[in-house]
Amino acid sequence: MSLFFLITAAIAIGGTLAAMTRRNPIHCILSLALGLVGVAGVYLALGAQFVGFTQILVYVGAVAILATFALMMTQGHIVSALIEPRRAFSRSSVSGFVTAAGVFSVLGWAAQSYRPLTPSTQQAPAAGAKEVGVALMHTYVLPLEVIGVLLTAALIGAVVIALPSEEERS
Amino acid sequence: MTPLNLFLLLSALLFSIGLAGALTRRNAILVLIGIELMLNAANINLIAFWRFGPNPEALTGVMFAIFSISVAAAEAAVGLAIILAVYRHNKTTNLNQIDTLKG
Amino acid sequence: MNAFPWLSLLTALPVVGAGVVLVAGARSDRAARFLSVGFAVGALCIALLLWHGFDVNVGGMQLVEQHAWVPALHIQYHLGIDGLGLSMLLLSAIVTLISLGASWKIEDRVPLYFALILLVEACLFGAFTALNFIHWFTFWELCLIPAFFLIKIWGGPRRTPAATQFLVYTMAGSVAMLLSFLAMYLAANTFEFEELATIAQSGRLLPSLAASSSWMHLTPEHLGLVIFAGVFLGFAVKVPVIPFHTWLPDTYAEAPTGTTILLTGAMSKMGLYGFLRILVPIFAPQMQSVLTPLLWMAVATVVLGSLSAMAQTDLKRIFAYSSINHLGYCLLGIFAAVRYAGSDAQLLTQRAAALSGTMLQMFNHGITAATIFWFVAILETRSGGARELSDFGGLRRNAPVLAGMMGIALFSSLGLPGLNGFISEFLIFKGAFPLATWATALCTIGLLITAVFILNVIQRVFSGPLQERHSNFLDLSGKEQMLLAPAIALMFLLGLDPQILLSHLNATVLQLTNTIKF
Amino acid sequence: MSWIVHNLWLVAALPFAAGGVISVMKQRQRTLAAGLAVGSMALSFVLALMAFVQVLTSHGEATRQFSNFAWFQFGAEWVRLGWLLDPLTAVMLVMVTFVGLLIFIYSIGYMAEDENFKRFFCFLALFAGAMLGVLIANNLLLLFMCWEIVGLTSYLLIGFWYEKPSAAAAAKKAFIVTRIGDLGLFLGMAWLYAQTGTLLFYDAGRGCLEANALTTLAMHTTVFGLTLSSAIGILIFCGSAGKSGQVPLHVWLPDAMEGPTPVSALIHAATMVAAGVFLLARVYPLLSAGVTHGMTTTVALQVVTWVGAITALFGALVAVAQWDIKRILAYSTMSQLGYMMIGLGTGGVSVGMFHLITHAFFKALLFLGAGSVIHGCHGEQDIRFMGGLRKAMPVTFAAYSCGMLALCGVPLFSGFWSKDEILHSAFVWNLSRGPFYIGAIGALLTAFYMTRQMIYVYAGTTRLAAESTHGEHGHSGAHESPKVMTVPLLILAVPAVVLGFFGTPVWPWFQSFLEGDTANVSFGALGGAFPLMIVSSLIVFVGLGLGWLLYGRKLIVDVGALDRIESAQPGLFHLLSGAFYINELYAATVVRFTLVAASVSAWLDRWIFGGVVRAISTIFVLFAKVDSFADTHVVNRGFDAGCGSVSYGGSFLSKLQAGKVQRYLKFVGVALFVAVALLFWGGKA
Repeated sequence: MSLFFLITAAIAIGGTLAAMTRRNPIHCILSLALGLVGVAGVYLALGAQFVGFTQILVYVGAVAILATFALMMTQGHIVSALIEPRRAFSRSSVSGFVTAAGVFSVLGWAAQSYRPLTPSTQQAPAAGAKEVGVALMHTYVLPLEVIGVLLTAALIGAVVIALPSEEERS
Repeated sequence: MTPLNLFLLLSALLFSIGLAGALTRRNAILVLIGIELMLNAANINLIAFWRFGPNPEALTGVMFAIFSISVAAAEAAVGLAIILAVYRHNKTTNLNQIDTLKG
Repeated sequence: MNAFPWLSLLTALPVVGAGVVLVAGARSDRAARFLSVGFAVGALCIALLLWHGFDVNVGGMQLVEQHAWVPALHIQYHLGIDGLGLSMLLLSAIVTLISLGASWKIEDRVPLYFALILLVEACLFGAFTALNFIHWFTFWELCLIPAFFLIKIWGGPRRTPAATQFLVYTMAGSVAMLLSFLAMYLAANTFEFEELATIAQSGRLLPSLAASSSWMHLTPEHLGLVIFAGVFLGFAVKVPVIPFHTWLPDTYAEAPTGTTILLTGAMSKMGLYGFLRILVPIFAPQMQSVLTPLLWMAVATVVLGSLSAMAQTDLKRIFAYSSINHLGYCLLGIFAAVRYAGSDAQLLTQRAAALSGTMLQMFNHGITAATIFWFVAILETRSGGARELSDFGGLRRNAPVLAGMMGIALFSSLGLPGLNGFISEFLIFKGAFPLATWATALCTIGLLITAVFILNVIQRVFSGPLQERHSNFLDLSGKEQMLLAPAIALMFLLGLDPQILLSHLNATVLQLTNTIKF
Repeated sequence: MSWIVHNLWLVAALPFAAGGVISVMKQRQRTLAAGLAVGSMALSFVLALMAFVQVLTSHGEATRQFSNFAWFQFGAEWVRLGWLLDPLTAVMLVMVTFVGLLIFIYSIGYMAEDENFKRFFCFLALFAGAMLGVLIANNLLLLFMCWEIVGLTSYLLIGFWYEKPSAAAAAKKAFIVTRIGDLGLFLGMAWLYAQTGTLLFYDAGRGCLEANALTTLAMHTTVFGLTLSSAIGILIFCGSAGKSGQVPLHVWLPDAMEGPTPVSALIHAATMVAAGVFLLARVYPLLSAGVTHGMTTTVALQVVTWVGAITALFGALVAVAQWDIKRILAYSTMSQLGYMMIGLGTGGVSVGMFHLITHAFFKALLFLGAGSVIHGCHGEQDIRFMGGLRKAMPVTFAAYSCGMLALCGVPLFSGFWSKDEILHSAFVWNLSRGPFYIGAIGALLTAFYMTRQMIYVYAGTTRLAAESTHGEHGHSGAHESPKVMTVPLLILAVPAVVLGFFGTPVWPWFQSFLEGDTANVSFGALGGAFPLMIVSSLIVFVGLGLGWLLYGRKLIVDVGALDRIESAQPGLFHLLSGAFYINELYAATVVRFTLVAASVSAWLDRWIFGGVVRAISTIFVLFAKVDSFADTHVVNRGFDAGCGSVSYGGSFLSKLQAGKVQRYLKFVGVALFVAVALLFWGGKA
């Protein structure tokens, strides 16, 4: 139980909590970026360097920025509109929180009571860029190609969807 | 409490936070972010099980996580694009006012 | 073995016709009518061609086409005709034309109607040529479907229950028959009519039946009877034999008259055809062992059929019962023919007379009944749908030609010498009298009652003072006379020179008389 | 074989062809139609004469010639038809064609005003063809076919005035009643065919009327101890009883007078009704098979004799009390046909046939005379409205008187000789004198009712004008008929008077001709028959005198006056005028029975056969009902509740489907919660 883990876990929890509770969406996104960095730290703590850095690259570097842009492109010009009204105890948010708490209770219960059948005795294996690269180019070459296609399709799809339609342009 | 349990617990917490956000926020972008969080929590599980699992040499969990992240990225891109389109149509991203899925 | 597939061609032609009529008739009803008549005439031409090319000296099957269909179950595509099949083909072709003629005035969904009629014709051709049970049964059942829709869509006010009754009743009979044939298949491992007949005549059918389906510890004889009863039921409903006839009056009365023509002219012959093609060669011993009830049924069919006809007031119902009555004579002929075993010359002669008469009667009744219903259709359209006897009276004044021509058809049905009905009835009675004396004597009551109700129809419709509302009743137009004349001429032709038909039937009759062995 | 035997079929075919051609002609081609019919009949007459000469000039075996041909086959056998020329055929041919020709000519005048003139001649020609077919047939089947067509044309002609409901009903009745008899004939034919294997009468030793077949038939006995030949003979007699109006199948004949009078003359007096007698004469070898030297008779012949006797008496009795001029003649015809049957049964073919021939001429004459009277009285048929016609219609009166005297059997007239011969053979019949006494009474009655009719119609003054409202045409008084009608009457009067001389006991030419012998004049024969002749003459004169006594002494003046018998014996008179209420009896029994049977059958159909089907379907419906009950109250309770909750749940769920994405997500969350909880604790347990 390393200190590193504790710190990163705390950052992740704190960041995400803030991301989900702040009323200003800009703040939310920034907090999210922080929380995701924490998650990346957790990956590192688990010995999955490549995944950790990918996490930072993809989420912090891309998704968070993307979200920001989206936010600004939608309601960026009316700052007040961005601020959600304070209504912490409205019926739907209470039920949302209760659901989430329920889910957490069962998941947490499950997580803490899990006992692996064969306790791991090995050292953490290396999962650096080299190992991952070799695996990607050998065992997982087909999924890689597929995911490449998927990403391309997503890219094109996103562009197409986001494009203004004919009448809007004219 | 083995380390694995701790990671799982963390994952469960992050998942629940993401879920709570996705359930309570009104802004579509934030809901999307909540969902991304839930995906991240799942990824933590994948990595943790890889790390403490019986056969870590196979890199299965890592690979799964990588692909998951890729898919999540794609999803985020498309999702945000959809939000843009919806906004352009409805002039709002408030989910309370968007109910075209009504059955 | 497989020469040019005339029979397949004949069966396929109306199917193609139905398709063409549906497609091409979508634009114009007129086109649908003429196209369907064109295809029916084509079928008739092929039938006449077959008639011409038929070798009258061969008793067995001709123009055989045989291909494996489902080899694992010994199901074959097996076609062929003998004299009986040939005469039925010709009859179906003629009756279809009459039916089309009588349906000319149908206005609702014309292409569909005419296409369905052609489909019925195709099924009839199929059923009258098939020599494998499954193949035959397919057409036998398939026939019901277009008929059902014809009744259901174009029928009278009570068409829905009538159509349902028709379908369910005949289906029930068919199911019994199917079960029986499955049992025989288990025993004999074949669905071929000819093979089954050979096996049955050599006496091997019952033992193998008992071996293959020992049901409820029945003796082979009883088991044979049960199997026979199943097949009998299927045909008895179709003919129909009293008391399995209750579907018929409602159906005939409610069906559009063109369809009634098909039902009585051709489809009722399927049942009798089954009697001759299947029951007599395969089940003669079983028939003989229950002959007394069977003869009673024949007598009941003849006598009660005619008496019930007398009690009716609706023209279509009268002739529906009259059909029952006339087909009853065929039953009498068939049952009498299987009464005695043996093959001495005297017996063979009587049997041949009864069976010749039966086959001739099938053909004659088809022509006559179809023509009569055609006239009923004419009366119906001219009087605005009236069919009750009391709706008419004195029509002869306005429509002497109609009265004359319909009179000829009616007298043909009555069995007047010189017209077609007489010879067949005479042959049946001639053959049946020495074989089943009392039943035949009782059946003469039917001849009398038939005269009573037919004369009653003539009197009520054509004689007496002309009713006010028919003062504008039109006589047959020249065109109608031209159309009806061939049917009337056929009645005279067959009445004066039955040898035309009998020459083609004779070899078949001879063969059939020799197959009745025990 | 001579030309005429080969082409005998032409005799029948010519009128048939004429009828066929006329049937497709236009309604207004009246002259052509009549010309065709008369022409064909004339040709047939010539052919018949040729045939007659042929028979007359041949001897022995050659008097019977036939020509057979194959018609159709069944199994290994062929049905063969043929025609036959023998003395019986020849004499009948001549009679039918001659009488027919005269009646055809007469009809031209009688039907002149009818709008369906053409159709009348079409039917007449068809009838003549069929009747001649009956005569020439050498096959019972062919005979039966023509016989039926005769019945059909009779039906058509009786119902010729189809707009009169009574005519249509009478036509139907005639057809049906004769058909009842025909069914017996039909069965007899089937039986004969089955027994002998042929229906050809003569076929060079193989025919069914030839020795081989007859010996077999006479040897075997069947039900009631009848020989086969008798049983078949009786069945065949059923047919002839129907056609010849014998009791109990006579009811159609009086009603048949609804037809035009020439029809009555041709069909219901001269030819068709005689066909029954002819048929018996034709199959006489069968009827008498087994008779040895005339010592015994057969059952069939006894039946024929007794039925004939009853009919003879019945017809004569009923004729006494009729008012309709044609009905009197109709019952008279019945009665005379009964005589023929007696003659046939007791004395053989020649006796019956002789009366048939003489009767044909004088009865045709009487009917045509009656037709002339009706024509002259503008359609009036009731003799009470006639009277005094002797002066108005002298020609008719003269001819009619000849016929009347012949019918009564006044000595030297043709009827005398033939009737006397019947009475003679009945007298010497060895089984019973019954038929003779009946015949004698009948003869008395015949003379009586004919006198009554003559006096009513011709004597006194006319009562036609007295009832001017009745005369439909509005003419006053009667008038003589045109030449086209009276000439045939006069022609017919000749044979009515003289024909009898061809068959007197002194010179029995006719009888020998029929039997193929040559006749010799022998006055010795007269000695045996003479006493009986005296007796029968006396009987006739008593009858005539009785008639004159009752009706002639004091002439009838008043139209409404009661008949003399009616005033004396009203009950008897009504019984007779109602024809012993046989019609009513039949209506109450046979007809009612048939109608009841029909409704029973319809009832059976509806309630028993249909009922079984309905019961079966009801059982299924019942099962369905039970099932549905269980459904409603057991399953459905739950099911309804289930349905309710489903529908509630549906509405609930549809509320959930509010289009709010987050709400959906919330469900997923809850579902996750539940699933994990279940998985977890479920796995634990």
